[in-house]
Formats: sequence, structure tokens, C-alpha cells
Amino acid sequence: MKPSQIKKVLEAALLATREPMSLNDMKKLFEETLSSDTLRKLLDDLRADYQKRPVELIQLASGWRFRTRAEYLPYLERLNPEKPPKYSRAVLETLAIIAYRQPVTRGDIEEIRGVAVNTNVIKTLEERGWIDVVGHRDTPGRPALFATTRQFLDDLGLRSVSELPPLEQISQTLELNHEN
Amino acid sequence: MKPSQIKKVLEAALLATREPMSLNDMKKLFEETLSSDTLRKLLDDLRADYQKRPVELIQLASGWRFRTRAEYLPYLERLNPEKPPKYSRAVLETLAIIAYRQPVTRGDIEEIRGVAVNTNVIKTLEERGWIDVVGHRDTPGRPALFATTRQFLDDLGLRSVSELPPLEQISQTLELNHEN
Amino acid sequence: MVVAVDAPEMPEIEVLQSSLFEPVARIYGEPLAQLPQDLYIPPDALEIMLDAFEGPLDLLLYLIRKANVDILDIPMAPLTRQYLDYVDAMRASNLELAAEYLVMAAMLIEIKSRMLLPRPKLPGEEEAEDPRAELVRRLMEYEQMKLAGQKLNEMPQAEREFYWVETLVEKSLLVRLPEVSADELRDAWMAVVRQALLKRNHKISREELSVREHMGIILRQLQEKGGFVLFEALFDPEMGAPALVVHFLAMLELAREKLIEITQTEAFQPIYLRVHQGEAQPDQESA
Repeated sequence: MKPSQIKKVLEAALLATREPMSLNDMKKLFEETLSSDTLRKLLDDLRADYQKRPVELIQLASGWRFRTRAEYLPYLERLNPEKPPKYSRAVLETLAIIAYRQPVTRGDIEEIRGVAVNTNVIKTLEERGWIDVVGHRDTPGRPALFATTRQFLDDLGLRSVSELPPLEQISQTLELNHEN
Repeated sequence: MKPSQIKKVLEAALLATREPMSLNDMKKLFEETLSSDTLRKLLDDLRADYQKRPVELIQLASGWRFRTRAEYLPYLERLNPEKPPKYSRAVLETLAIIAYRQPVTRGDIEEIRGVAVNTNVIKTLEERGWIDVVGHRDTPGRPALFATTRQFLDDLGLRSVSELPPLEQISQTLELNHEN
Repeated sequence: MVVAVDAPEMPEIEVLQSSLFEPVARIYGEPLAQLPQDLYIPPDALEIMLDAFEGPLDLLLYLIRKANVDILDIPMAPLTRQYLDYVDAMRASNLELAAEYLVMAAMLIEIKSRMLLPRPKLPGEEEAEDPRAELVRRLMEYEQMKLAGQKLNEMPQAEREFYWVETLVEKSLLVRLPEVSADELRDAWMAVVRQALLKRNHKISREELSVREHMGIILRQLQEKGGFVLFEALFDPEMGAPALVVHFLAMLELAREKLIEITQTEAFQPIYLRVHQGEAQPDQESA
């Protein structure tokens, strides 16, 4: 059997398999005895052949398998859309405080919310690229000052923070309600 | 989105799907609205692209899907020594009657075969997902009417019942191989 | 049970009738995978044979096809005789015989008797119907379905002759980030305000949003450039007059809050700004 033919058999088997295929599984496909080295060489070839295709040949712990490239997942996602994850109330409120009152320190946030701010909350927002440290307040401990980033504006489709929904009236109404 | 890119998304989706994909499913992949004609054209292209590959894109009753080409069966078979169950003549004849004469009642099947239909025969076909009850005949006892399913067509690589092999013209005298 | 009437005008059927009582030994030695050629069959072979037929129609078809006779002109007498011989043999061996076999036997006898009688020509009818017609129709339909079943079985089947392609979709590769809308942000803010108002009489003062934003922008600019930055370099004339004013206000606010230092060596000299360095401790930012 010619190597090109062996490769095609491997390709067919790897495309159809529902479990990763070990080299031993692959050897079972052929009557003739193939060495692991030969197989590995052909698998490398095959992987290279698929360089520009929407699936890639990958090696997992238990063997080889074709996998849909990550860049196509957003399309496939549309077939069975999962509910998008939600940020916790703590994250949303912290983000709101930073957005509306920037620049603020962690202490400011804690004071407004009335509870301690979990480090993870800040980290989540920093990793998302929505807030960063823009300076330090000149008070004991020199606490970091957080502000929202350009990416935050881009992701929310805003040109500037001033385009955030206005609060003034709402706050006033709330205050009035409170006073009544 | 460029047609070449749309085709790649289709390719990724069709390679990954667990069920045949309908044109409607495919449309869901894209944000922009694609016409069925555009999709069909791209699917034809895609099928042609795979001309020399060990898998082929085929159109089935419920949509499109890739499958391994028949010539690779001898190799792939070696991986799965457990073959799917061989059906008895009773099962095959019952299936044929349902496929070619659908919808039929159990009484119809018994009439054609000249024997009572064992419940297991019907159950076997139902469990395989190849037949189901599509209604009841308006006669005493309101017997269930059986028909073949989409999955039956899909599993046999057919687009519709009309693609079933044509019924044999029954010869008036049949030359049997007599061993004299 | 029934006296079979021979039909001498159908010599071809004699093949069927021959060797009705062959010695047991010969047949017994034959492999049972093959359908028996003869009518006398040992009981255990008979049982296997009965299993091999899917019913009376199948058995009849077998007898007809084996004799190679015209299905449209079945010689009823020898066929009925043969069929009954089978059925008798089965009953003699006390095999469980499906009722359908006996029903068919009765039907065959009936057809045969009717064929012996003259068929009266009714006025208006071209020809009386052949008593065999219904049987022939059923035999042909059954045979058609029997062959169709075989054909279906020969068709390529999923997981038998071919396999579906199914590449791995690892959804975890898709990083799904929560989405937040500006409105959600406002709602969150309102919740904060409501909470604050309930807890203590915390006054949420009005904020000039743009000033706050520009405070952040200035701080970021200063940090990116590091060290002292020329006052003019922080202003982009393209911002437009209102933004420039707000920008300047933000700068003053930053100075007031001691977040930045504004220095000028002497009047009319360039003004420099930098992030406030703190009093005692060294600045960790501009390393």
C-alpha cells in the first residue's frame, strides 16, 4: 500500500471517529504492519494538509482526532445558542461605580456599596480590559485609582463616558422619593 | 462575508454536525441572510472540492452530511468488529412492506406476508428509529398506521422514499439453480 | 385428509412429486443449511425447515419456484398435494404449526375444487374469474416484498457500509464573555444608589460625567508617557472647545485631589504635569 493511500485511510478513519484514535487503533486499520514512526510521519503530513481547512488534526491524551477550529465556533454556536453568561451583581455594581464616578479607589467603591469588594471582582473587570489603574490617590496607602478604558466604551458601543445613560434625574427622583 | 468564507463555515459545520443539516440550519450559522440558492450553489462547490477526498458530502432526507466513501469500508470495518445486527427475514420483509406500501397497518402487513406479525419485529424497527406510527386507520379498532422515518432514509443515504430501489418485476417463471 | 387429484395435463409438475418416499438416510446426511429437495423430511429437519419459511405464502412460492412453473398458471392439484404433504408431515411430527398454514391448506383445497367444477359464464361477464387469481395476486405481491426486503438489506447502511463524519467540537474553546449594556450599568448604579439611600443618608452628589472621564484620560496619558509631560501636549485641539474646557477642568480637579503635580519653573515658562509622586514613599509606577 502506498503511503498516500495509507494517509487517505487514516484521514477517513480520523474524520469518522467519535473517540480519539490511538496509534494502536490506527494500526488495526491495515492488514500490513505499520510502525508507529511511519504513522506519526503520515499524521504530521495530514496535519499539515489541513493547515488551511476549518478543522485541525490534534493530538489528545488518548489519541488523535479532528477538531473544529476555534474560529468557527462562534458560527456553530448560533445553531444551539447557550444563554450568555452573566456578571454577578457585585461585578456589575462595581463596574457601574467605576464608570459613573471614575476615577475611584477600591475604598470608594466599598463605601458606596457598603460592603467589601472582593479582589476577584476587580480582577474580572481588569482581565476583561474594561478598567485599569490610572493613578494612585495621595492618601495613606496610596490606593490605586480605577477608571474605565477605551475598550469598555467600544464594547458597550459608546463614544465617551458621557454617553452612558444619564442618572441625574433618576438620582434626584430617588432622593425625592426617599424624602417623602 | 465572502463566499469563500461562507463555504468554510459551512464546511466546518457540516464536518462537525451530528445530524444531517438542513438549509434552514445552515442559514442560522450566519448573521447575514443567505438565500437557499446561494447555499445550494456553495454546497455543490463544496461537494466538488471533496471529489478526491476520502469523505463525501451527500444530500439526505433531512439535510446534508459528510460520510466516508464506500471504498474505505474494508479498512474502517476492522476497527469495529461488532457489526450492527443482521435483521431476520421477517424484519426485512416487514420493513419492505412499510417502506413501499406506507402507510400500512399491522393487518396490512399480515395480509401481504400471510402470517401474524410478531410484536418484536415491529419493536425492532421502532427502536432502530426506522418506522413510527403516523396515524390510525378509521376502521374498527382504529389500527395504527406505520410509515418509515427520516432517519431510515438518512441511514440508507436516501433523500426520499422515491429513491428506494424500484420493485422487482416478478417473473412468471423463475429459473432457480437446480442442482441436478 | 384429502385425496389429491392428479392433473395429467401438467406433466412438468411431476418433478415435484417424484421421490416422495425416499429413504431417510440419504436426506439425513445432507447439510440442513439447504432447503430440503424432497418431501419426506425427518422431524428435526422439518423443524428447521419450518423456521426457514416465513409462512404459507413463502412455502408455496418455494414449491412453485422449485418446480419452475408459470405462476400465472399454477397446477393446483400437484401444488395442493405437495403443500398438504408438508403440512401433514409437520402435524405428524407434532410440530407447532402456525394456524396460517392450515388456513392456506383450506384455501388451496377450495381453489382446487372450484377448478374441477365447470365455471358458469354469467351474462355480461366476459369470462369467469380464475379461482386462482387471488392466490396468484397474493403470491406475487409477497414475492415482490420479499425481494424488496433483500434489496433493502443490500443497500449501504450508516454504521455498516459507511460512517458519518463527526469532528470534535470543543465548545470550551469558545471564550464566552458576559455582555453588559449601558442600560444594565445604569440599573446597577440605581441599585447602588437605592441601597446607599436605604442604608444611610448618603448623599450621592451630582457629578459632571465628562470631567470625571477626562480625569481618567489625563491620568492615563501621564502614565503612558511617564515623568513630566508638557501641558500643551495633553490638549488636542480637535477635541473642540467644550471638551477642551472640560479637559482643563479635569486637570484642575486632579490637582485639587492631589492626583497630579503641575509645575512651572517661572512665569511664562512651559508648564509640566506628572502623576503625583507622593511625599515619602517612592513611586512604584514609574519604575
